[in-house]
Amino acid sequence: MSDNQLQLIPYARIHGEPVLELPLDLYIPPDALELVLENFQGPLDLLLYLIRKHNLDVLDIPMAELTRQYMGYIELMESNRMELAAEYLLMAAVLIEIKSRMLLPKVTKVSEDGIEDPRAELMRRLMEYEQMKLAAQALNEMPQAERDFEIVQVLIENTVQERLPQVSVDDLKQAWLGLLTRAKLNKHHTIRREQLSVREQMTHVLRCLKTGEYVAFENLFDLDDGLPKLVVTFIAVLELAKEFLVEIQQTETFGSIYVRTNRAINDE
Amino acid sequence: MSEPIAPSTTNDDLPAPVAENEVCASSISIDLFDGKMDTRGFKLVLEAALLTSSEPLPASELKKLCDVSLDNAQLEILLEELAQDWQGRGVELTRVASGWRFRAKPQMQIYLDRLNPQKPPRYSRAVMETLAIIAYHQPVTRGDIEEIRGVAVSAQILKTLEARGWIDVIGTRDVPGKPELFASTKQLLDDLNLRSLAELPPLQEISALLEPETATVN
Amino acid sequence: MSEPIAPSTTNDDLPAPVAENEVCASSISIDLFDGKMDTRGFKLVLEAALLTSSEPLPASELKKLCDVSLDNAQLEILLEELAQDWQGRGVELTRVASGWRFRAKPQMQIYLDRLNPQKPPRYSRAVMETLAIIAYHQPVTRGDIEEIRGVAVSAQILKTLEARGWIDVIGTRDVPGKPELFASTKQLLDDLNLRSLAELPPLQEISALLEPETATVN
Repeated sequence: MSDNQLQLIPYARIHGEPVLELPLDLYIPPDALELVLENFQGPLDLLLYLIRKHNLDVLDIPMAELTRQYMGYIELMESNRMELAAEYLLMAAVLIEIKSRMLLPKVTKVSEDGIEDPRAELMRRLMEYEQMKLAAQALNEMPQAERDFEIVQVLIENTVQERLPQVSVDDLKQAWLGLLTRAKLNKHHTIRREQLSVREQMTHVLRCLKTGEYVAFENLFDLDDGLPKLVVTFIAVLELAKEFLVEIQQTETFGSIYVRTNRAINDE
Repeated sequence: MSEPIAPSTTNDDLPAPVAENEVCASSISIDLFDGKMDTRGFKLVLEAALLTSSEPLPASELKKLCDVSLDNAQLEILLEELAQDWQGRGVELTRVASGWRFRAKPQMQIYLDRLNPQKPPRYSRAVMETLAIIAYHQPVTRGDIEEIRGVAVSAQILKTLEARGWIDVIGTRDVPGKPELFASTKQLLDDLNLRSLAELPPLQEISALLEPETATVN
Repeated sequence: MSEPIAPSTTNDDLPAPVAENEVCASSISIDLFDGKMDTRGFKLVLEAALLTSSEPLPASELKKLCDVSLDNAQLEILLEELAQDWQGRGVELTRVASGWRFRAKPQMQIYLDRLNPQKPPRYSRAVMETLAIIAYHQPVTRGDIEEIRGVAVSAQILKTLEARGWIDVIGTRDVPGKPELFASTKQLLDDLNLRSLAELPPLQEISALLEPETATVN
């Protein structure tokens, strides 16, 4: 053994020969023992590996050496991986227990299943683990959605027929009712009965003036509307003027009257 | 019947195959496909890519699917053919601004809606109250609405109603900040099946609805 | 070689083209379709619904697409036919745990990957072993998993699988601490393109790790 190798802790001993080098598929630089252990899914995995790849007989492991190895692992791992260390420690203890029980004189305890082999429980666990390990590999090899195949999804353009909320007059009524209830509860604001037709005509007039251009006063009126409407329109124009929403101009007496929105004035 | 039917099995009940419904060998000869993939094979790949993509695929992307280099004209011919192959189906290959995509035909909508029935959406109370204030009180500024409702009116509410075509801006009030004046539109009257705003339920009538309950309180 | 290649050209990479690439009128006669929609029309609707759905569609949902009432056997025949119609395409209709859905064939992936180079990550051995134990031994507690694996199972592993929708908690075991019981989900089967847990790869027989006779004491 070279000095370099002496620094290594053997992974296991097979028939007295230390296993220092891991096979190629697991080779990790000698100073990275922790990484090697992280490549194993725990003591069962490591044990399984040694048994399957190196035909390691659990019984042939020299107990003193085994103990020394595991203590070495633990020293290395204690610093940062206490949980993992505990698991390896437990496994070492199990192995030592098995070995010691087998060294004891045979008592030939006959249970219902026959002669009890102290290794049976460990073997059962190892086999169960190995089965799941292989199952996991098989699962991983199955084609997985997104990773190995794509799901078809063709667009449905919901905009084709976008559903809009339907509103009825009754809904509007309910909305007002809600407002009124609140208004009654806090009387800060009183809701006046509006002269609806005047308000409507105010909107109408503002629409006519939307361009911002002067519009002849008479053009705001449609003579076919009948007298009541004409009056309402006239009141609407006065109301708009009162609220400084429109400006009414007459450059000369009995000349044409022009109306335009205040916005147009402000934009100038 | 339950056994999988071999592709070669002919079936007397089947009508003569309709040519337009399958992915056909192309009418153009692209002899670029030297053994690796023939034109028909490439069309199958194109089809699979377009069916699985959530986004429209531009020509530059689709060209990556081919083992040999295609020019835009060749690709276009194949895509047009593929679109042809899908004629008469419930799904169609369409060209949009950012590329090509499959989509369900609008006629399928009534069936597809059965799978995800949406309940008719409703406007929130805030939207309805805002609409009511604008309808009864027009022209009003956002500030007016807020004063009546007693809470802030989000821009989203006004945008919703504007997008619906029910309100619009008809001017600004000549006060600092020049707030916009909102009014209701003809569209609203049409949608409510009214001839004029005068046909809206009179406010007094609405108030009357409230009296019996609040009378005892006051 | 320069001529358009007939569909008979076989290609190892691609499914062999077959004639039945269209949606055919059905071989079964459902004379329930009284004028409104014929069998072929219904198959087009089925196809459009399956192509547009992001989730597999169960029979109960698919039946809603028909204007007349269908029984499961009739629906199944139509779906099997539809699957047949798609043979030889890059996309196939498959049946999974939660219903029917279209997917691109895995052979298409080498092409589709060109458009979408970033793939979901492969799960670590720890995650896959945990998943295998849950899938094959369900319902299991975290303790059960740790017992089999011989190491602690981090919460992160279980969270990863839950976030993927592959496992969920289906209850607690009635022992002190009431540990949660994990089981696999339909989503896992869907994502593996399986109909039931019985279709998971069978567990391998594990060869004995030591011969009983050699159990001699040294």
